[in-house]
Formats: sequence, C-alpha cells, structure tokens
Amino acid sequence: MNKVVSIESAIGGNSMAAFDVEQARADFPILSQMVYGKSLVFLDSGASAQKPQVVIDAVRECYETYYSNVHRGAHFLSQRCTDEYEKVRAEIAEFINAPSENNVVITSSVTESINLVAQTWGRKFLKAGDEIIVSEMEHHANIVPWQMLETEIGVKVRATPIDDNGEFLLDSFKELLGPKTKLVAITEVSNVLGTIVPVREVIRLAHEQGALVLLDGAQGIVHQGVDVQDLDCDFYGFTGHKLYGPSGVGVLYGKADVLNSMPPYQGGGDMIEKVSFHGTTFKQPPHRFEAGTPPIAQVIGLGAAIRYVKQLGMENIAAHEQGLLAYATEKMNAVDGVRLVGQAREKAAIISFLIDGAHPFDVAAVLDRQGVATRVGHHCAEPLMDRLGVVGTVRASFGLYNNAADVDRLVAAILKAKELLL
Amino acid sequence: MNKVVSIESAIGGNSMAAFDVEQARADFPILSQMVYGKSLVFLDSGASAQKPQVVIDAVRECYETYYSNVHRGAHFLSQRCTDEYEKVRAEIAEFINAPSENNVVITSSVTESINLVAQTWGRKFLKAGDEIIVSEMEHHANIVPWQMLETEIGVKVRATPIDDNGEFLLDSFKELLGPKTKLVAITEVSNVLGTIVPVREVIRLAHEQGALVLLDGAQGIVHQGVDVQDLDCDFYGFTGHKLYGPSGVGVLYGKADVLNSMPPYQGGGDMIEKVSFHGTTFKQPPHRFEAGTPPIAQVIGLGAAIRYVKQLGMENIAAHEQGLLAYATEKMNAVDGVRLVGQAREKAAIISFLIDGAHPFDVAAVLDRQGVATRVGHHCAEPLMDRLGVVGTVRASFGLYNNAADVDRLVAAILKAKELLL
Amino acid sequence: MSTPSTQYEDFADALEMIDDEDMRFEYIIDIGKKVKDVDFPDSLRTDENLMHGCMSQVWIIDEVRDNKHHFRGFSDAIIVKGLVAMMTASFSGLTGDELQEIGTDHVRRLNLGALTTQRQVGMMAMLETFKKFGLTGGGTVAGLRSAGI
Amino acid sequence: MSTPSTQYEDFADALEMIDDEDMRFEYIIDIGKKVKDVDFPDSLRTDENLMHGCMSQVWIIDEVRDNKHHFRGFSDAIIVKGLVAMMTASFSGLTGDELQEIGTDHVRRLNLGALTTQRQVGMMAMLETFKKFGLTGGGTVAGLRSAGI
Ligand SMILES: Cc1ncc(COP(=O)(O)O)c(C=O)c1O
Ligand SMILES: Cc1ncc(COP(=O)(O)O)c(C=O)c1O
Repeated sequence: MNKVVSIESAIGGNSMAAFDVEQARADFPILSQMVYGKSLVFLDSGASAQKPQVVIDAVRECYETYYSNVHRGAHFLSQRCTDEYEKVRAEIAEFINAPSENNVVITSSVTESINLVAQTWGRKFLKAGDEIIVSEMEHHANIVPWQMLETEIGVKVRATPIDDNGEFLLDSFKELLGPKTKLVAITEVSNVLGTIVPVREVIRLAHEQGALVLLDGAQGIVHQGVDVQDLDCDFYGFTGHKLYGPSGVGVLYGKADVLNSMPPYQGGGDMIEKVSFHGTTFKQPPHRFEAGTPPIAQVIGLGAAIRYVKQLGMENIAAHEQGLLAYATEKMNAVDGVRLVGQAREKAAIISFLIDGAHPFDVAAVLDRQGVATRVGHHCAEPLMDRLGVVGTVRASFGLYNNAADVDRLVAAILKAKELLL
Repeated sequence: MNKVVSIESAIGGNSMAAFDVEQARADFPILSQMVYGKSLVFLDSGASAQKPQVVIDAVRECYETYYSNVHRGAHFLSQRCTDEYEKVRAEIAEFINAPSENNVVITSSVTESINLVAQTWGRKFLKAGDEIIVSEMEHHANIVPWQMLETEIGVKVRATPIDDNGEFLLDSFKELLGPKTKLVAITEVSNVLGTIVPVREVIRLAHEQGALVLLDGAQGIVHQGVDVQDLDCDFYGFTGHKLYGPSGVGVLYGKADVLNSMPPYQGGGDMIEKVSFHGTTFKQPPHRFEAGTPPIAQVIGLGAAIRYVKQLGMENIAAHEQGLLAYATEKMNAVDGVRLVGQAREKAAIISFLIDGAHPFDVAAVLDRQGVATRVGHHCAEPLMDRLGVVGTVRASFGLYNNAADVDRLVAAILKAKELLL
Repeated sequence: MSTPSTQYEDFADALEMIDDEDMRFEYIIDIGKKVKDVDFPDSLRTDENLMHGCMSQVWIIDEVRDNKHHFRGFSDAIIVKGLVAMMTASFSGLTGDELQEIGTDHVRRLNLGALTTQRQVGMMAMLETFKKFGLTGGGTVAGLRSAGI
Repeated sequence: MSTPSTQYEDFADALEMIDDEDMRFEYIIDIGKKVKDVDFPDSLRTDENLMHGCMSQVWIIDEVRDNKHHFRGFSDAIIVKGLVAMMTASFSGLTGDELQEIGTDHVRRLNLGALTTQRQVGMMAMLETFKKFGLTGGGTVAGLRSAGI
C-alpha cells in the first residue's frame, strides 16, 4: 500500500482542501470526450490548454450580445465592447502585477510578442557585434526572431548551456555575459524539460551588465503565475491559449520607458494619432503596437480565463501540479526502461521521456490509441534535441485539470507500449 | 404609394425568392438585443460584422469537443483539429478561387496581411526611389505600412486621386503609373464612400508596367466576393471579422511564385524546416509565413462563416445589399439638409453622410440613442477626410441582415437628429 | 458630498428629476444649444486652449478673479458643448483649494446613464484639468501641458 | 478495383477480417516488427533513398527486374515500418504502366480507421513515389527529386 500513500500525499494533502480537481475537471467540457472508445486523458496542455466553460461562454456571450469593433465607435455596442475589452487589459496588468494597463500590449501570440520586440526594439537599438543570449533549451519562438536579426543586423546570438539533467547553468551564463550583451532572452520554464530557470538571478546579473531581459513566459505563467515588477524583467511575453484562454491572443508586457522608446511594429488603424501623406504620427504605447482590429472576443475570453485561474488560486494550481509531477515522476521512474529526459531540481509539471529501444513516435502512437494524448517530436526546440542527442521525446504536460487517475492511465499506456513495441 | 413600390422593387423583386432577409436575421442572435430600450438597428458592419449562430457554434464546438494545438501533434484531438483547420484553408482557397490552398496564408487580420507583404516582399524587392501607388481613399492599413517603407528604404508612396463624387480616376492613375512603379496597393471598395474601384483595369494597367498589385479586399469580399485568378491580382488580403467570421483572423492570398520568392515574416514554431544555432531553414509557403500557434478556433469559425455566405449565395447577398443601397440612397436624398458623401456610379452598400449645420458626432450620438448604430469619425481614412474637406462623416454600412425597416429607422433617426440638433 | 455651487445643484436636481434617459440626453443637448458662438469667440479657440484626447475639439479657459477660478469652454459638437457648459458652470467660482475637494462623485452626479464611457472619461479629464488649474493658480491648457502637469 | 498482387489481397483481407480498430493497429505494429534491420542494411539508409516530408524517416528503393518494379523500404519507427512493408509488398512486381493504374482507393483499402490523417497522407505520398518510379523506369528518390518529378 506504499504507493497509495504516496498518491495521497502527492496529490491530496494540504492542497486538497483548497483545490478540488474533480470539481475543476467538470468545468472543462472537452474532458468528457471519448477517444477511440476510451475516455480522454489529456496530457498535452503544454502545447495548448483546454478551455473551461466560462471561457467558452464569455466568447459566445460577446458574439451573441454585445460584439462590435472596439475603440472606433461611439454607439452603444461599440462602447460596451470597448469597455469589456479594455477592462481585460487592466485585469491582465493586475494578474502579472504590471504598474499599469499601459504596459500591456495585446498581440496574437507570444511568438508575435517576441517578434515585436525583435523588430522594433531590436532593429532600433542593436548593431553589428551586439550579443543576445538565449539558452540551449529555448522554444523556436525565442530563437528564430533573434537569428533573423543576426542575418539582418549582424548581432550575435549566443546560447547559454544546460547540463545533462536540463539544469540551467548560472556560472556558464555569467561567463557569457559581457559588455557586448544587450539582451538576454530566456524562457522561464522549458517547454520540453520542465526546468524552472532561475530567472531572478538571470535578470539581476544581466542588469548588472546593462543588458535588458525578455522572459518567454509561455510555460511559466501557466504553472506559477508571475510578478513582473518583482522579477524586474524588461519584457515578458505569454500566450493566451496555454493559460486556458482562447487561441489567437497573446500579451507583451514591457517597462514603460522601454515601450516608449520603441517605434511602431505594424502600421494600420488604431495605432496612429494622425495620418497624412505628408507625415504620420503614432499613438503612445500600448496602442502604438496594436495595429488593426485586435482579437476582440479572444481578449474577452482571456479575461475570463484569468478570472478563472485566479478564483482557483495560482498557488493552489501550482501545488496541485507539483503533486502530480512528483507522483508521475515516481511512477514512471519505477517502470523499467523508461528514461525521463530533464531532471532539474526545480521543475514545472512537464515530463519528457523515452522508452529504451522504442521510437518516440511509436510510443506516442500507442499512448494515443489508449486515449492518452501526449506530444512527440522536437517540441519546437530542435537545438535542445541536438544538445540532448535525441531525435525527439514523448512529452506529458499537465494542466490544472489532470488528476492521479490520468497519471495511472499514462503509466498503464506506457506498459502497453512496451508490450507492443519491444 | 410611390415610395412603397420602390421599396418592393429595391428590396424585394427577384432577389426575394432567393434570399429571405427575415430568415437570415434570425441567424444572428445579437440582432434581438435592445439598445436603450429600442430594438437594435445595426448599421456598422463595415467596422465589423455580426456573427451568425453557425459561426458562434463552430467556435464553441471546437473548444468543447476537439480543440488542440495543430500541426505538431500525433494524437487524436490534434489530428482532428488540424484536419478541420486545414480544411478551412482549402475552403478559403475555393471561396476566392485561389489555385491551391498553398496560396492562402492565415494571418490575424488584413492589417497584418498588408504589413506582411510590406515587411517581406517590400524589404526584399524595393529600393530607394521605387514607387508604390495607393489611392486617396485608402484605409490607414493600406497607407501606414507603405509609409513605414518610405522611412526605412526610401521608396515613395504616391496617392492616386479621386473626384468629388469619390470616383476613382483611371486616367490620373495611368499618369502616375510609370517604370518606377513597383507596387499598386489599392482598396477594392472604399470603406468610407462605398466606391467600387475598377480593379480589373487597375491590375491590367499595373501589370503592363511590370508592377505588382495588392488588393485590400477587407470591404470588397464582403459585398461582392472575389475571384483572385480572374482578377489576376498578385496579393489579396481580407479580414475574417467583416465577413461574419470571428475576430482575430485574416487572410493573405499571394501568387505562388511571389510567395515563394518572399523571406519569412515572423520567426517561431511551425514556419521552420530545421532550426539550429548554426543555421535555420524555413518551410515553403504558406507555412513559412505562419509562425507560432495560429488562430485555431478563429480559422474554424471563419470556415463556418464562408459556408454560411456561400449557402446564402454571394450574388443573392450582393443583390439584396444593392437593393438596400438604392432604397436608402433614395430615402436619404429626400431628406432636406442631408448630404451623401460619396456618389460613385458603382457603390457597395456603404453610405457616408452629413447633416448640414450639425456636427457628425452629434448626429451619430442622436442616432445611437434611437438604437441606430452607425460609425462616426475619420473611419481610419484621414487622408480621405482631408481630401473631402470634412472632419469626419457618419457612416451607415449594411450587412446581409439589414432590411428595409432598418433603413426606415435610420431615416427616422436622421429626422430626429435634425429636430434635436438644428 | 459638498455643494460646489448653486449651478451645480440646479443641474444635478434637474437631471435627477428627469427619469427618462432619452430626456436627460435631450436636456444636455438643450444646454449645448444655448451656448452661442459669440459666448466663446474664435479668438479663444486656439491650440493654447485646446484639450487633447477628446473625440471632438474642446477648448477651456480659466479666468482667475479674487483667487477664484472661473471657467469657460466650448466645443464644435453640441452634446460636448452641453457637457462643457455644465462642467464649467458647476465648478466655477471656487478657490484652488476648494477645487481640490471636487471628486469624481461630483461629476458622476451630473453624468447620468445617458453618456457613453468615452464621454464620462472626457468629463473626468475636464475635472482633472480644472483641478490642475486650481493647483497652479491659473494659466492655459497648453501651459499646464508644457509644465508637464 | 483491380488486384495489384496477392500480397495486397492478403493484407486487405486480413485487415478487413479484424473488426476491432485497436487490433488492426496492433496488426500493423506486428508487420513492422517483422521487418528486421538486416532486411534493409545501413548502407541503404542514405539521403539518396530518403523520402522527405515524413514524420519519421522513411527510405525507399526500387529494384527493376524484367521491367517490373520491386520496392523495399524501411523506417526508424515500427508503425511506419509496418506501413512501408505493406505498401512495398503490395505494389511490387508491377510494370510502370500497371503502377499508373493504382489509385488512392487501393491504398484506402489498406489504411483503415486506425491511422491518423498524417499517416494516410504519408501512405499516399509513398504511392505517388511508386508511380513516379513507374513513370521514369526506376532510379532513386533523390533522383526523382532532382528531376523535379
Ligand atoms: C478597406 C479596409 N482595409 C483595411 C481594414 C482593416 O481591417 P482590420 O482592422 O481587420 O485589419 C478595414 C477595416 O477596418 C477596411 O475597411
Ligand atoms: C516556451 C514557449 N515559448 C513559446 C511558445 C510559442 O507559443 P505560441 O505558439 O502560442 O506563440 C511556446 C509554445 O508553443 C512555448 O512553450
């Protein structure tokens, strides 16, 4: 009965009182779907999270009762919709503890958030020879935009290493840092390994060198929330669809003076002060960076998602996920031939793994047939795959709605995969 | 009874049989909303159209039953969601008669579509002294991105004039065209005046000079559909939210050879072939231009919108709207002191107007209080306002769900505005 | 809540007595119509006196007499002209210190349901301007702006 | 629909007789497991023989004897290996002309519900490659590619 006890302590315990996962599961309609006749075990939240009913309903309600284009209208619906839309900007600011809603730029994804910084701040302030430090475990979204600046401007992108456990190496980072470093662009949490990067230290050290820091919070905000002022990062990007919000919306936080110093990104409606063929002037941030009709209903859905996780409590979600992570790690380690990829001391609830002698694609396919949805491949982190010397991994990533039974189903499916494939 | 007959012939007649506006109205839940205790008359579809239930339901169904990130997953939901998503790309291709779905790039809005062309094609192929021709009645989305290239590269943006009726002047355009012209970026339909631009002629003439043509189809596709191969345009952009689809999704069509010649726009996941710190290669179009998680549920909603308008029939919608336009024009011309701004021979169902002696903001505010939602201001077309010598206009823009009663309510509200304001 | 002026009370009472929103809206229009061009001649409609960030143009001047601030204003649109008239009349005749006592609740009593958020924001911006005039002892809108206040 | 080969019929019949999707899935895995590394030695797993656009790596070779095409293939993943084995066995022994007769319906009979769209697309791509070999009379995958076929 050893195992059972460990389940209880891992998943239950203190957090049980504050956070009822079964109740939370009921909020997500998709979780009652059947897949190949089996009930769905969704372990792919790292790619995109499922949506609670309140988010789906917020989007629907917007379209059904008050939808209209925002900012440009003086009629009732337009005003109502603008109010709801801008209210969410304030809620986002509060959620990440930004000084003001003016620090919050609405984008279509964190990918766009990062490209925006590269193409505005980067093109304005960087010159040939300047260095941008990323880590070896970045998502392509936090590599390719900087590589494009390499080609364009001649800046140099340098990758700070990790060790074989997937641990971020602060000492190596310190060595890379130097007077040429103008920007450190680092993920808060690795989407492949789950590694929690010591970003507070990273930021402090970078600032000592006079470099700015952009955090890719795509995974970080989901598992642990964020306080951008406390961290003192210069930019913070995240994406709505991983935070239980709609697809098609992202956020870029920036410090006021930095945002103010940046030229516009895209040109169009809503970001201008005055347009004429003799000269055009632009609005202040955040509107300067928001050309055209924004993702209106998606922002409203994101607002609902933020209210939802706040109501559950980010600490409760984090505690619950840490319990799942501990439980899953223990159970998977107990399976012969399963190798966990990424064993950093501090991890978010993301587990990459391999089965010795089996191709990860085959493993994921067998898991899928058991109703267990995982992701397989390079997870948009090819340099990390190269570093680890693997073609890919199978990744189980947990969300607030996963429970111990999901872990048990995962382990059972892994056993089945071994049986079929080896 | 003269008036009644003209109503019938304008709104009813042949199209009545094929298109039942009352039935269509029932498809749009928001139309039963009350505004200040009055039933809503929505005449702001030019800014953003309302959504039929099938679109709202398609988005909801996606989130509730098969949502997952696309392209990167091998599990059931991911596969299902990718299939639905890519099916829409094919549907869009068919709807605009693109040769293949590979000509269809998903963006977040037509604003992004145009910026994408400016920042990839423009920065690669244009040099100082090259000329881009736009018209005097462009939306800012089709001015500012080119002005940004003016600053960046030194190209020259030239505006081809209109006459006082808002008619596009082909002869003047011919004079502007020359060997320096590299791109003609023109709206199909003016969002302020309703003018239908003779784009077929424009394209033919531009091609004779070896210039490419980008059409801003934001308004055009809604009122008349499009056949990109028949027109032979090189680029065509439109935005989903004006075509009765969700916010947060747009489209860029490009000819295959042109798209193939273009470097990527944003960097990130999904648009790469291989990423490493030694060199990164990119996918073929359209994926090359789609970095990061796309607007998944929004694309699916756009698919539903396209199926919806196709089922009603674009010709039926166009005929119905032309009937409304004729009826509204007649009724508004009959009101003393009302001045229609934009009297081109060929117009889509967009009417800008002013009341002599009243400020347009006051007029729109009074209309709003009568439950009639119009838009007021410069409509993101300040250069056009300057050209017309007005601070702004009140704009009534019609959608497929408007009916003769909406026109009557508009006219009644105009009379009320005159009574209160003059 | 203190009473800034009898004009303020009159407006507030009048608006409270009207229990139909449409009528309240028309009441504001009526006030706006009463403001004539001659009350605020072209010579005052300068960039110096122009408030930024309004949907329509709004000019405001502050005349200080006996340490009391007397505001006048104008707009090119009638509804805004009505609101400007209400605001300037309501909060004129106060000292700089007294102006600091005026809160958003005072404005809210005037700006009933008939107004869009955008207009409410405009009214609050006007109040802010009045209070800044109170703090600095007068000047012009442009003066406040260039002083960065 | 014509019968390309007895192997084809065997596969199709076997899959049709299994009426449980999970079992069909396992049947493909079993086929894949039967393909041994020695059947397709490392020396053949070259870029020349590599098909692009597959989730896992797929190598295909075409050996032409008596004008008949004999395909062999391999993959690093078992399920794909099973599919490759089914495809190569089913459509081997045909002339170039006969290969052109093979249609997507033939493949569809093999690729039952157990497969994801992505895999179905992969199988159709394999068929296309076979037909191209048939058209050109043989060669390598890389040869087809560089000929732009
Ligand atoms: C002609 C025209 N072009 C471009 C746009 C911009 O569309 P969006 O804001 O969806 O990018 C609009 C609509 O506002 C328009 O009417
Ligand atoms: C760490 C990290 N960064 C960036 C991204 C990109 O997010 P999106 O595709 O929403 O732009 C992801 C998710 O795929 C991620 O996990």
